[in-house]
Amino acid sequence: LEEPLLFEIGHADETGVDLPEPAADAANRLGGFDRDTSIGLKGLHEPEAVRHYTRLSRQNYGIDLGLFPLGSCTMKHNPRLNEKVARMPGFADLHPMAPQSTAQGALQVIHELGEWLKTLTGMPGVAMSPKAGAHGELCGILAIRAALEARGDARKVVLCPESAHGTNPATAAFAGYEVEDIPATDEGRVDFEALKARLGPDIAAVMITNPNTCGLFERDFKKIADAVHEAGGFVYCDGANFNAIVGRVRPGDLGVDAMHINLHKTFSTPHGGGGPGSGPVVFSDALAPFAPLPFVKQEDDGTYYLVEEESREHRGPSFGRMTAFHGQMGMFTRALTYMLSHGADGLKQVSEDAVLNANYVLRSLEDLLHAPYADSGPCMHEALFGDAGFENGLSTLDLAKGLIDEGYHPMTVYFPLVVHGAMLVEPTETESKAALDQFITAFRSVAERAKAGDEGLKQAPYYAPRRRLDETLAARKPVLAWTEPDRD
Amino acid sequence: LEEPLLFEIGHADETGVDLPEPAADAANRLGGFDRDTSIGLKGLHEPEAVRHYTRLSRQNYGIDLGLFPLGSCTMKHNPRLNEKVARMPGFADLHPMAPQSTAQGALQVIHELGEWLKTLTGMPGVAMSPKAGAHGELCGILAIRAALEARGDARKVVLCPESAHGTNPATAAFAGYEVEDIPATDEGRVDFEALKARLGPDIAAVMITNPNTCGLFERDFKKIADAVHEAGGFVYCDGANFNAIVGRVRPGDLGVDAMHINLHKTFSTPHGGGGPGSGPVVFSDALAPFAPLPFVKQEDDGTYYLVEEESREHRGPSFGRMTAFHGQMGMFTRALTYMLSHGADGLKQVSEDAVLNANYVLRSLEDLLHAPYADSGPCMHEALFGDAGFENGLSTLDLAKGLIDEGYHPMTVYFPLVVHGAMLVEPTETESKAALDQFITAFRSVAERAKAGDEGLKQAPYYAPRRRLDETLAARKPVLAWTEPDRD
Amino acid sequence: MRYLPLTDTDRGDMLAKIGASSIDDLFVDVPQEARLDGPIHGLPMHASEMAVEAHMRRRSKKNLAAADAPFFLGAGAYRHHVPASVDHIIQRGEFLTAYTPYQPEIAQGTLQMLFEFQTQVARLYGCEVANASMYDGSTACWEAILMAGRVKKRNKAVLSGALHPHYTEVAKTMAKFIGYEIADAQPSIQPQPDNSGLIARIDDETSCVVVQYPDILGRIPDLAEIAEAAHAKGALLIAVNTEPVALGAIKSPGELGADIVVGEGQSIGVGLQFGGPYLGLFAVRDKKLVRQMPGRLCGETVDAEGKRGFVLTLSTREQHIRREKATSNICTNSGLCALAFSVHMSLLGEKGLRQLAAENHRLACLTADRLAQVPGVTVLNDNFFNEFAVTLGQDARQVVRDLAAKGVLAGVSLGRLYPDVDSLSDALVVATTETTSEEDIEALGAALEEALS
Amino acid sequence: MRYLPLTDTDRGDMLAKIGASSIDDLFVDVPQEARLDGPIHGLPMHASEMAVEAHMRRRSKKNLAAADAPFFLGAGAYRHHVPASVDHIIQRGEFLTAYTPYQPEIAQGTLQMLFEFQTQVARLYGCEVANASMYDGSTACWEAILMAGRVKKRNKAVLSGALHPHYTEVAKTMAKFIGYEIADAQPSIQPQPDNSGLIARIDDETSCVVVQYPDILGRIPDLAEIAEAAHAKGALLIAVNTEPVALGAIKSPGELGADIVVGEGQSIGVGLQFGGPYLGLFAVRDKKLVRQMPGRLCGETVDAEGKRGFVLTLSTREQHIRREKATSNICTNSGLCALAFSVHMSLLGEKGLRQLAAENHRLACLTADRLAQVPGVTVLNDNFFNEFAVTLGQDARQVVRDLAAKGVLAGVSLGRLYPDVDSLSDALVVATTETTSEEDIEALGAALEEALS
Repeated sequence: LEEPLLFEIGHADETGVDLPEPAADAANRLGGFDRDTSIGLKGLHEPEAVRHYTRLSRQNYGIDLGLFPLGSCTMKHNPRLNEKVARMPGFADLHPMAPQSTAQGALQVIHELGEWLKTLTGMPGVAMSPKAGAHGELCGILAIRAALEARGDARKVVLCPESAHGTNPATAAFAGYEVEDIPATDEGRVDFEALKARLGPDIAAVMITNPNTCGLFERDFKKIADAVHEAGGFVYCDGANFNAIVGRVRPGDLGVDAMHINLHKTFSTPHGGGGPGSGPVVFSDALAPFAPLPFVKQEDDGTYYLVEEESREHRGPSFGRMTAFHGQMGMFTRALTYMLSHGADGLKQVSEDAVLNANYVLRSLEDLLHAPYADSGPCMHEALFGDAGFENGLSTLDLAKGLIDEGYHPMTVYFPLVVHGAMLVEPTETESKAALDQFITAFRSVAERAKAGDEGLKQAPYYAPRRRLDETLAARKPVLAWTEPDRD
Repeated sequence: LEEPLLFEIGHADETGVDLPEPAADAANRLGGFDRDTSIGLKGLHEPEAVRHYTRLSRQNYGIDLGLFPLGSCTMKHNPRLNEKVARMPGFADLHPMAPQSTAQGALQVIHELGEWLKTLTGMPGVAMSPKAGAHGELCGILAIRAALEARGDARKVVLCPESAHGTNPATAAFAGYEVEDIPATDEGRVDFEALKARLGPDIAAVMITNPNTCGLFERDFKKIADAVHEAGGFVYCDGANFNAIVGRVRPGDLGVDAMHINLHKTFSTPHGGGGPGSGPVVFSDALAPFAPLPFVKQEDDGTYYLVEEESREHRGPSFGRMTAFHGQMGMFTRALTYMLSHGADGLKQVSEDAVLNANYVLRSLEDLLHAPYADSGPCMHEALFGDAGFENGLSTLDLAKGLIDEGYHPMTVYFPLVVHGAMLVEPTETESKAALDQFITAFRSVAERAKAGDEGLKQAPYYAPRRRLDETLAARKPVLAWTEPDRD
Repeated sequence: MRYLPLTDTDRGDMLAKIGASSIDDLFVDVPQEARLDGPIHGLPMHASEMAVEAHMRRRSKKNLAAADAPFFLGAGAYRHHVPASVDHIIQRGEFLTAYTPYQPEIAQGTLQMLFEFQTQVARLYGCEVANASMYDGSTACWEAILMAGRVKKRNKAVLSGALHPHYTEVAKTMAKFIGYEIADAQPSIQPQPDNSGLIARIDDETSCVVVQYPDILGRIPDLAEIAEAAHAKGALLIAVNTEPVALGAIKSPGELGADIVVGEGQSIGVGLQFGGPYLGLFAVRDKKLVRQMPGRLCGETVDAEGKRGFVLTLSTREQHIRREKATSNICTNSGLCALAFSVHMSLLGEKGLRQLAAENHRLACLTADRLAQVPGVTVLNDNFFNEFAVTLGQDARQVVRDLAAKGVLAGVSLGRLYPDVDSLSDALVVATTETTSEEDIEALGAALEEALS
Repeated sequence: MRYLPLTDTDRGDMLAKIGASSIDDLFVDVPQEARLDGPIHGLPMHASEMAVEAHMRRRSKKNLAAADAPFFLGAGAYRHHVPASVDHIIQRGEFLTAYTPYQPEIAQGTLQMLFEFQTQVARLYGCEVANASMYDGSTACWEAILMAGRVKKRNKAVLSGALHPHYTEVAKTMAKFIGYEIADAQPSIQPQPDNSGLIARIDDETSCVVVQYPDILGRIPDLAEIAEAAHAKGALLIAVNTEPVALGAIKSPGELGADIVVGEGQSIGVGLQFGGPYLGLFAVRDKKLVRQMPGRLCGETVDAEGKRGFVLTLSTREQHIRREKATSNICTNSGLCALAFSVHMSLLGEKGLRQLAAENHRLACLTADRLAQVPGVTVLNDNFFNEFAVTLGQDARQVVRDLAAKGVLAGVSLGRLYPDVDSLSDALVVATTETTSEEDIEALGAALEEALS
């Protein structure tokens, strides 16, 4: 059964909530702005709504259904305890401007999570308010810019590797910087010598992802950081892949000045079909004073205090506010729950198992698929392959769609850009060996078809709720909202 | 992907909970009964468990996915507020033997629900402890037996119509009665004259479902009740179909002495794949004193008091205890929530819409399918059809399986026994007209195939998680538990 | 009204299709005097979700939730920590809103789960076959007694005095109407269960002996000895287990010779819920008895393409086929509770159940030691799992009430369970689980010291 | 460890397959001095679910939940009743654990929902196109200012003084690094918003005028007047709405001439959550502006068999394609919150939203009337929806704290929002919703009477 749109099944004058009918003649104080036209919304009764959304949900794939090997996205299991905790009334039913005396437990959670992040990263400062990873990147770059401006240093360029997430250059541009590429070596890492040669008084910062998007640890990271610092710049580490090293390596020991942490990647808050994320940023001593408002301080008497704009005496040289209120509290409670569950020993096991699983996938497929950096050392949390050897014009996209027919969500495709037809596979630590073996078998079968030039793959998927969708049509003639069909 | 058994994927020495390892040498006080053999259980880590059960769930059909027209089962929408309320800590985390001073709210809910049931049925007494409909039937019959014995009357026979639910005769037998059939008229109702002729000093009770399982209201119910009373017997009404008349007709006005109410049918508590149910019983004045222990009384000071065995002074001639503790509290909270949501006006609308929907189905199919009682007046909450006119040996079962391929759960089949190839369709009031129209179209299409003798139907379903299952094999060589496969 | 999707326009169109002029026309078969004109008098009208939720929340707040007090109640219902994922799964609409799996092609989720559940229960109890659950432990116990009568063609059940008194009451209530003799007894307040007394009551008319394991006072009876005696008289041994967690620490009833094992499964996954819905467990040691079992059974088979699948089977025992000749009148089982049990048990696994049992026992030992230090308190048991009896030297019911007023939920008094038996009135049954903290234990000890001083 | 399915045996087998002798071998590229030997010092070890839940529950209990007090806080975040079915649906694993729908064939659930969401938001705001959500209202507001700059090629935004101060702060923080001029102002404590003052500040350099509707003091500004003035200067009008429920009662910004409408969607479905995650709404009146919009867009298309389907589209605006030339650096949206919004809005429908709005307004009128009776209190507003400002004649921050200590959550003081502005220090913003009871109103009135006497 196909599921119609809610606007096709909803009722213009029915509702799924029971509220009193407004008194028709009640005086109002709307100042004459009373709405006098239809909004055009449709209503569903509860049975209709539950069924509509339940049916829609079944057209989705999620971690709960199977392995979800999207590289760089870290689709790990989302523990259900996290969901339960986030719904405790003291967290869920608390207003952001509640008097601070009535929100001590919430402020404590923010503080406690910040302390965990600082300890896990070995960094002295933290900003909790960024709403997502890209917002965290912006937070880090703005802190760098504020620190540079505070010393009167008007540097204009940020360096990013070609393999960077698109958010890195976009963020730098959003913060008013020019962006230049850093070249990579043949083995998939930043070219230290080339980078060093580019350093100079115009370089505000370098943004490096570590482990990088080829799934490799940047061996020279500390040397790079030292060189950047030497040249008066700052080191931004994209922490999207922190899950590969959490509990085993502290970025602070590598010379990082700022790093965002995706709570929805490393710390298991749900992805929810594209958000919400949460992107706290840890800072070095040099940047910590410039962290954004608001932030939580613990007072000497043990109480917690939210430093907002008002607190001129406390705020210091903060670069200002990035968002209303104080950050993604609903994600903080989930992430802290996850951290407490794993503890220091568990988080170490998390990164070890994530890396082990990825290497297992790498070594189970490298005989069949081109693995450009297979000789560059062990991979970290994700394994990278290219499309070399595919016959008959079959592409990475075809392989991905073929995997759908095997019952899997595909890996990340065509990223990073440095590898032709890239396929980035991140199994995460929450997959069992049995699940990996089953996935590898399926993957091999589809890869063999791609190498054999099986034309059938070009039309895959066959067994999904939809066949391939016409993205060109969608972009050429955008239909972005439902409209009433024309009457005959 | 096929989902293996948990015993095939689970781990003998891993667990999905984190508990302390027991100290190996701890002294214990188990008296030498320490377990020294393996239990044979398997454990799943949380990600494995969530995925296992999520995948299993997707092989099920539920009301949330579509119309579920099982006649006599009343598969109506299960409101989500009910689930939320049942999980409030004061209900969910309360011990049944909690001191009564610490459980006043719970006792009040039991009392309040009982008052609703009494008012809705127009009956003066209620027993809340029966665990399900069949248990409620037993409660009613035992009360009748206790009342008869109290007056020294050793009647031995209970009369049931042929169209009765199987539980009726089974219950009467379980309570030590002989069971005799009551014949039906051609129009599908109890034959009053025949019944009256059979009444006499050996008849303890008649058990009549009203509306009956042919979906018809027993017009003569009051006359029957008067005649039974005249003859010194009691009238048990099977309340499984109370949803057809709730809020519009009070069984107490029809002369009923006892009637159970399926909270999971009329009052929307979830069916849960086969339970738990809940079967409170309402009583006439004649039977109320014999109701089972325990029950809740409200004291003059407004407090609530649970009358258990201890309360010799209060218990009166109660026939005794039917279950440990006090009944299906988790279903009481849900049912009361539902009743409060609908109120007196909403419940009346419930029965009206249930009857309207069933008549709409009846009149939309009667031209195509044999509807044996189509001329017996309007149906109530369910519409009954027979298999007359199917060609090529096609059966009701084939039609049912064909409906599966159309995306529906089939109706009840081969019940009641009085109609050949019976198909009992109960749409319930929580289906929209659009949903009914879609269902009717699908039903007509399959019915037309059955009448045309389409052999393809014999192998249906084709598009379900499983094709037809071999029930004979299952019964002939029962495999009722998993065992380790033999090693080669 | 939020749960009723028909609009007034729909209603009009449908009446037209039906050929009725009004809804009243559809109720024409109801005698006029029984038809009500308007909504039933004396009940409120419909209310918003917000209003109903507030109403029920007020009721809920008038109860003292176990989490909010030092808590030591057991006696047939135990408070255990249930992982959050259990509740997540039982709220999947496909489980929550499914019916009994009569159409197996689209009910494999429920069926496979039931098959796994049966396997878990059978193994836990040391049996070959378990059914797909019953209402609760007390009704499962009565069904077992009935079954023993069918198997042995005898009509007398001998009940241990240390069987949960509610279970005894249920059996007596049901038996009296069908002429089944229930030979019950009162519990002996002794460190060990009175096995010899029980054995002496078995005779050649006895269909079954019913023994709780561990018993109502938390003592662990020697089932093997009783099994031998029962079998010698041609009777079955029915073991009753109200705390399945115990079987992570002690031998299974099956391996000790019990023929039928029934239990209350509430401890695993289901929660307290003020007494219901709970989960009746029912297993037989020897699968030859399966055709006399009550309740639903799920069995393995294959589909038309040869794929493994599951169906309800052996339904010729059941009421919808056999009517008055059925083995039981049961129609529903406790499916959703069985799912909760099975999910929780899957998360525990063998290792987790054993750890859980060890932790329960450890805390019970700590509690017994602490209470033994309270002047006036005597710990009765020689052995126990997570529950034991103490005597207080005064009316335990009143002590429980007094402690409740101070926010301590001290246990279940035997005076509440056995109101007629004065000799039991100073005894209290105290249970601990993994949810009991050492602070709770100290709070109980201190409160008892104050109350008894 | 309960979330880690590998067993030690698995780990050994996998290392063997990899050809590594230990896990350490896989971390060989990490410089030795950065590798830690054991677990990170200073953090606890892993803990059971029960222990973690207890830890977090203790934290939760240290907060005063809104349900447990008379509650009148608003100022950009509103407490509404959310139907239970909303939370049920967002917990469906297929929604909860899905990723951004980059593989549309197996993500139609999320995509169709987003398409429906876009339609709902566009209609609510009187616009042609809405995007698939942003982080929150404040960041959506800044994205709108940036967009206006792209559209108009101007770099000066004129902000109403009655824009939420957090939103103003965000714009100022972001703007200062890229040389975008933000002309802000302070709110006028007057019964009506200062439209003429705002209009006077618009000049030929102005890319956009940003006006909150209703504003931070709950007043409803005449957007049409401002739109006309802005358009006359070649500037766009950006309307900011922090209470979407208001639009069930008052005209939409789009029909009054706003070019971009942004909002905070938290009121519908999402809940308070101490400030996040929330839901940024973003719509443009004229679809010709769509290619300058930030954020994700979901569009309708067909699949290879001609069936209707949905995809993310126009992604050439986005960072993963355009990198430093993207319209925004945003990567995630607020998908799960958008789902909650869309489900709740579907349940409301046109009728429910209007009833909800009417009920909110009714209670706000009652509250204003009650507070007007309190000696010392002056109700400022001539008009309002569900929120209005009062002056207390003394420091409102302190009054709020004093009332909190008595368990009454009285509102948001302007002193907290505008710490620098002494002239605002005696003002308080009071919000009511359908969750406000008449007892709550009386409790607030009485508490204020006591505090101000």
